[in-house]
Amino acid sequence: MQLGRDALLGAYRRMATIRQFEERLHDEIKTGEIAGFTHLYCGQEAAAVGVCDHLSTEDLIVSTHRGHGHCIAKGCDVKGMMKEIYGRRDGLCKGRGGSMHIADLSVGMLGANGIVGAGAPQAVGAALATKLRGQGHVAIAFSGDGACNQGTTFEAMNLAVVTKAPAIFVFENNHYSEHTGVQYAVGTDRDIASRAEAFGMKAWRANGCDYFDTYETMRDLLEHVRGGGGPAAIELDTERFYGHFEGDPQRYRGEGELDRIRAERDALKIFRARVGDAGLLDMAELDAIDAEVKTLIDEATSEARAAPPPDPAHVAEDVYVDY
Amino acid sequence: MQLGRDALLGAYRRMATIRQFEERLHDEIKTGEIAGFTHLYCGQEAAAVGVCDHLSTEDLIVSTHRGHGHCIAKGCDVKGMMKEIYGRRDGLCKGRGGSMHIADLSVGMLGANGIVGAGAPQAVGAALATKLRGQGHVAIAFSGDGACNQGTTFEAMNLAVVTKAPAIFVFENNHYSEHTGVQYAVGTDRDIASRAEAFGMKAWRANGCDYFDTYETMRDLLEHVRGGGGPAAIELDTERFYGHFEGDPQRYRGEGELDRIRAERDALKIFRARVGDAGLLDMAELDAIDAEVKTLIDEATSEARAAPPPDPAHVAEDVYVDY
Amino acid sequence: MAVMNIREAINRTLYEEMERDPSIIVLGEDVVGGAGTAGGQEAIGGIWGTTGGLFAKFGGDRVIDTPISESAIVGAAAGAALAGLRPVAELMFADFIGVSLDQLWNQMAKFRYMFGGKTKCPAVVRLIYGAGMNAAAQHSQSVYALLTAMPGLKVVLPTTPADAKGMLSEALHGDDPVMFFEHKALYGVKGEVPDGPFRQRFGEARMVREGGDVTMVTCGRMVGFCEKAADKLAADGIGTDLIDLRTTSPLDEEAILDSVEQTGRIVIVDESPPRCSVAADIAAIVAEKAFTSLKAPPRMITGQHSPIPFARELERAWLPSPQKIEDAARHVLAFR
Amino acid sequence: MAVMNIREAINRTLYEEMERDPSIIVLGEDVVGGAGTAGGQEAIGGIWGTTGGLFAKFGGDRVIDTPISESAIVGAAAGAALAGLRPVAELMFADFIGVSLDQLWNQMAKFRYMFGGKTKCPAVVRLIYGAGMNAAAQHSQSVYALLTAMPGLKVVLPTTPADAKGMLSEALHGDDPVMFFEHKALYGVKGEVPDGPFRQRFGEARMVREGGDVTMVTCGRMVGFCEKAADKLAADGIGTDLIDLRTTSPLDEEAILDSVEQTGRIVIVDESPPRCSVAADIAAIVAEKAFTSLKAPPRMITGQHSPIPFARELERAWLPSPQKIEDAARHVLAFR
Ligand SMILES: Cc1ncc(C[n+]2csc(CCOP(=O)(O)OP(=O)(O)O)c2C)c(N)n1
Ligand SMILES: Cc1ncc(C[n+]2csc(CCOP(=O)(O)OP(=O)(O)O)c2C)c(N)n1
Ligand SMILES: [Mg+2]
Ligand SMILES: [Mg+2]
Repeated sequence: MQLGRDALLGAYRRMATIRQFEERLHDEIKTGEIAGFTHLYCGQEAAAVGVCDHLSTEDLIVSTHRGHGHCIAKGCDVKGMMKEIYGRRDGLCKGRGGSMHIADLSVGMLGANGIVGAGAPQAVGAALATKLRGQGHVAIAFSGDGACNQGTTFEAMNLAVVTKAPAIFVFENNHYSEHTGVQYAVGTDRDIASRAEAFGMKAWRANGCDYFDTYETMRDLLEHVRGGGGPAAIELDTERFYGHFEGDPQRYRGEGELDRIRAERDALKIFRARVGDAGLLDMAELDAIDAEVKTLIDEATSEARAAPPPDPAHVAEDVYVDY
Repeated sequence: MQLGRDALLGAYRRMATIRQFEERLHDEIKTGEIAGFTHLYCGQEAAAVGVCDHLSTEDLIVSTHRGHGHCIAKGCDVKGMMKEIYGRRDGLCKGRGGSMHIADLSVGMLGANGIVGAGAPQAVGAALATKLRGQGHVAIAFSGDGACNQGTTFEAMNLAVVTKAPAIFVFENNHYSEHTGVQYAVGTDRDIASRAEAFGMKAWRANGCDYFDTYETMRDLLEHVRGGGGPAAIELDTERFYGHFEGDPQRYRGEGELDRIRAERDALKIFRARVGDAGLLDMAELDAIDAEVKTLIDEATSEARAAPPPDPAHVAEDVYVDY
Repeated sequence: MAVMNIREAINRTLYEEMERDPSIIVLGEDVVGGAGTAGGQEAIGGIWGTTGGLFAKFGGDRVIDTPISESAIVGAAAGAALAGLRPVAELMFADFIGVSLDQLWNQMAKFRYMFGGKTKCPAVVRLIYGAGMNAAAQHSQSVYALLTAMPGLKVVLPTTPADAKGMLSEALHGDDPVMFFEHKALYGVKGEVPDGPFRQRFGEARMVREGGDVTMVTCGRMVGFCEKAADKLAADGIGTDLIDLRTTSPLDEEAILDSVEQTGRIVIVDESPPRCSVAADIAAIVAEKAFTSLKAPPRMITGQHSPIPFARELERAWLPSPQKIEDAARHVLAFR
Repeated sequence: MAVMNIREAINRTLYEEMERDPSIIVLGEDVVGGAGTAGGQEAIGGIWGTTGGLFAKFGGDRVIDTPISESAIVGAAAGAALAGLRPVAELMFADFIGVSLDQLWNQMAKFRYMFGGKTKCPAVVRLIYGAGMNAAAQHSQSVYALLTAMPGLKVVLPTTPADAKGMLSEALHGDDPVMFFEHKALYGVKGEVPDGPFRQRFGEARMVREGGDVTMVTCGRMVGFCEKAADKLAADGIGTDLIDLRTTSPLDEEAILDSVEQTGRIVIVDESPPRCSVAADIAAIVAEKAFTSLKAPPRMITGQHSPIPFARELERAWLPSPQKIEDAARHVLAFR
């Protein structure tokens, strides 16, 4: 672990922010005030943060339907996100996008995406852009274990290899695509990373519930990609704590599964244990961060609730720059 | 070699028919009488025939834009095909389809296809049909080395593995997709068969210019698939003797390449050498077949030239069974 | 006659038809649910609940969960149909034609024609479509216009449980590829459904009400919106001919033209964006074929020329509304 | 002004714009040609010959051969555009939107709106389209109606070398995704092209000729067919307002409505199948907005409601013809 105190505190803060943001949404959705489909990222915090902690604003990411964690990890404004999810005028996307379509190009977040697998080719294109600029920046496509069966993802991997684009495919394997298990949907009995290898790129594997494992594995990977070694992939073994979307009865789970993963695979607990055991941080410091994050999320929520809705008169604006 | 005389003569006849059919087309196209895009199969005869010689009418195949060879190997009527390519009323598809869209379901030929990669998922569906009927029949998708980069092909391979469909992916690697080399377009430095393996299926490799190698390798493959072993793939290393389509100047070829493949990789010459060396057939018998085939192709061509065109009044018929 | 909602009508019809015809198979993402999980299959039976119970009855060779790969799903349906089955493929959201269009448009729609009329492709594709649930730009679209434009496909949009049964059954008896649209906001709509075998022919519009003063032509969820507008008009003594198209391909031109001949005034309501829409299609047909009957310009009430927004207020503003429809009717009635 | 054909105009404009703006890249199948072969790159420069010479000048980082994977090509263009480049992606045949529609329709068309107007996606997609070369059902289609229906896209169809240059240049200066349609049968059409920087605004139709008796509205290859019909009519003293739309999205409604106001009679010609077509779209707009000017029903001459057939005789019968257009004009003129 070569991470300094500030880096460690920052990483924890970002993970805690994702966690609390999502837990709050889980509660708020029950009130009926939040419309549409919401896919919670809870459980995968170490993946988003462990990857994005290596990135600058010029490094680009493309996300999925389960994108809140990627947004927060990449630096999107949390209050703007909350307003967006509430469908408010001053949301990050003016209430037009909602949970599944949050983007903020000013921090290099090119967009969540409601179409499974759509982001992967876009990341290759973004990587071609960074390659042309020649400053060592990368573009990352987050994909799920389900998305890794979509033709677009395969095509993107091949195109990245062929064009030697500095594209990175992060496969967050949370073992489910909706209600289907990865054992079924990914036909090969090898892992997802092996599939990426078969397309001709180097692939890494890490524990996506462990910030340190993810972070350190990504360091190696990025050395390869930023050094001109071509595209790469990483498979992160992780967990989703809630249903596929809010309202999912999760009858596909094994008995005691949720309890087990909450107990053994909780990214925040694992982080606390690791920094505690190594004597790097004090638990009280982390508790203080939790409290600060709670304040932030409280504010974000109450501000979002109170925020004005979009003006229906503007419904058909922002379609074109100029038409 | 366990093939009897009749089987050998039949195999040669089918390959010679493809060869002469295509060579004749190559000449006829220059007269300007044949419309549209025509992709000649010449050079790949051993692939189509070596695969299809194992199949009954209940085994199904799905073909490509370069489909004449598959059609002939699967038993489509040669005269009907020629008329179709000439766009005649009594062509196999009434002149509606042309070279790229020949089909004859009565012999288990589900269609050539102008969309690269479109056939692969269809073969999986056809295989699910044969599986449901439970009589050990298979469905085969022919694909090129270029088609193997299309998302549909990847999706199809995964779906076949997941559903344990008796689907077979035959990759005819003729080293080019249009003007692009396979070394470039298939990003991995492993072969195409390895890619199929990464999707979780067993894969074989054979010399697609050698009837015997193709035929015997397919025998093993089919034992696996018909025996319920799930889908399989085979990569056939083969050659295309003409341009991508008629009119292609082929500037992408290496110096002397065409002469070399004509000399060393000619399926008919290789067949003759193999049966001659083994003393299985007399060259005179094969010469006689060549002559018979020539008569057939002469007739097919002159009949097609003289055949009536479609009646424009029927242009919008056959769209629906019932509308 | 049993009373049930559209969701149930679809589920029961699938069940009954699969019992009748062993060549019918169902495939799609989570149509069973739970494949490869500890919880086991049939955990949920499709996120829309329309395919529940089929796996338990008909087994995994006929009710097939697939990976996320819509091109392969639709393509497999196309191939299975060529090979003699009657596949029913599900696109969980109609918006996913974006990743599977080729197999619908260039493949199943064209086989019969390209192959000289010597084959058929009796595949049914179920597309869950429409706005009203704040599912935003990529999960709310009404893609039927795009598919109506494509020769070789039939396009079907039931708005009642009876039609859902009748038209799904018709699709499963017919020999052409059918795009069967299920509006996600209409699944709960209840109604009487005939018991036993029952088929509703395609190309026969449903006269929801006859009034003689103004013609309203629509389909899908907009039928209900038009009913509300027509009620308002009725309160002022204005009678509406309300036509639920039921199928946009084939189109019941006769029903439309007959009504316009009498009313001379038409409002066409369509939840799609305006350009090259079914609304425009019908306005064009009416203008060309009922020109001399028209007493006022045909009026189209459609969605906006923009993607569909997320926020409640915006989605509502994006869509046609009973109020806009009523206003349009009054407008064409006032035209002199 | 130099005289050149459309193929050359496109090639030169790409060259000049790439010289001007280093953020322009070109990608697609065989846009260079020869990658990974012994013959070497630039062997051919695109099967249509429109991208020849670009690789030699701008190199492999800006002129990129791709594997056969249209979703990845268009998706990469979408992502590159978000990331600040101006990609020009080629779909060798427009029919291949079947395998790449999502990236056009649900991605690049919707980014700006979904993301609250805070981004732009200046991607240009070149689609080679149209019938006339007996390329049959999957290589002859005029898919512009489908894309015109999609809010967020601009749809451009040059019919002269000057427009090809002016509109391609406009696309490469603008900030919205542009679907740039090139008719495969028009590549050889010659004409004068302004030297130096030259842009043609979108949404401005071209008045091919003014005659005042009947309005013809069309685009693409059908402009030439209409000219033939108009010549025949002119021989009988009938004057045609012939409008080449140039862009179907945005649409120059004003040009159409102005003409119809004067003539009262309109024929719309479109090489697509009839349903939900651009022809229907325009007929609907005219019926709604020029109702009182119309002296005859708008008449649409389109392709058939069938796939496009292969045989010469059939393809010809499938398409509009100068004769059918002339007949339609005489029909609307005779209407009383
Ligand atoms: C093209 C497409 N197909 C299907 C869906 C419906 N869908 C949304 S999320 C999802 C599962 C995705 O699984 P995975 O990639 O593992 O991501 P996770 O939900 O586990 O984060 C599905 C099937 C979709 N949105 N887009
Ligand atoms: C979806 C799609 N993309 C591109 C094309 C244009 N095209 C036709 S054949 C071909 C090359 C195919 O290469 P391969 O699969 O190796 O087959 P081969 O031509 O060598 O038989 C291409 C790019 C097409 N028809 N369909
Ligand atoms: Mg998952
Ligand atoms: Mg090839």
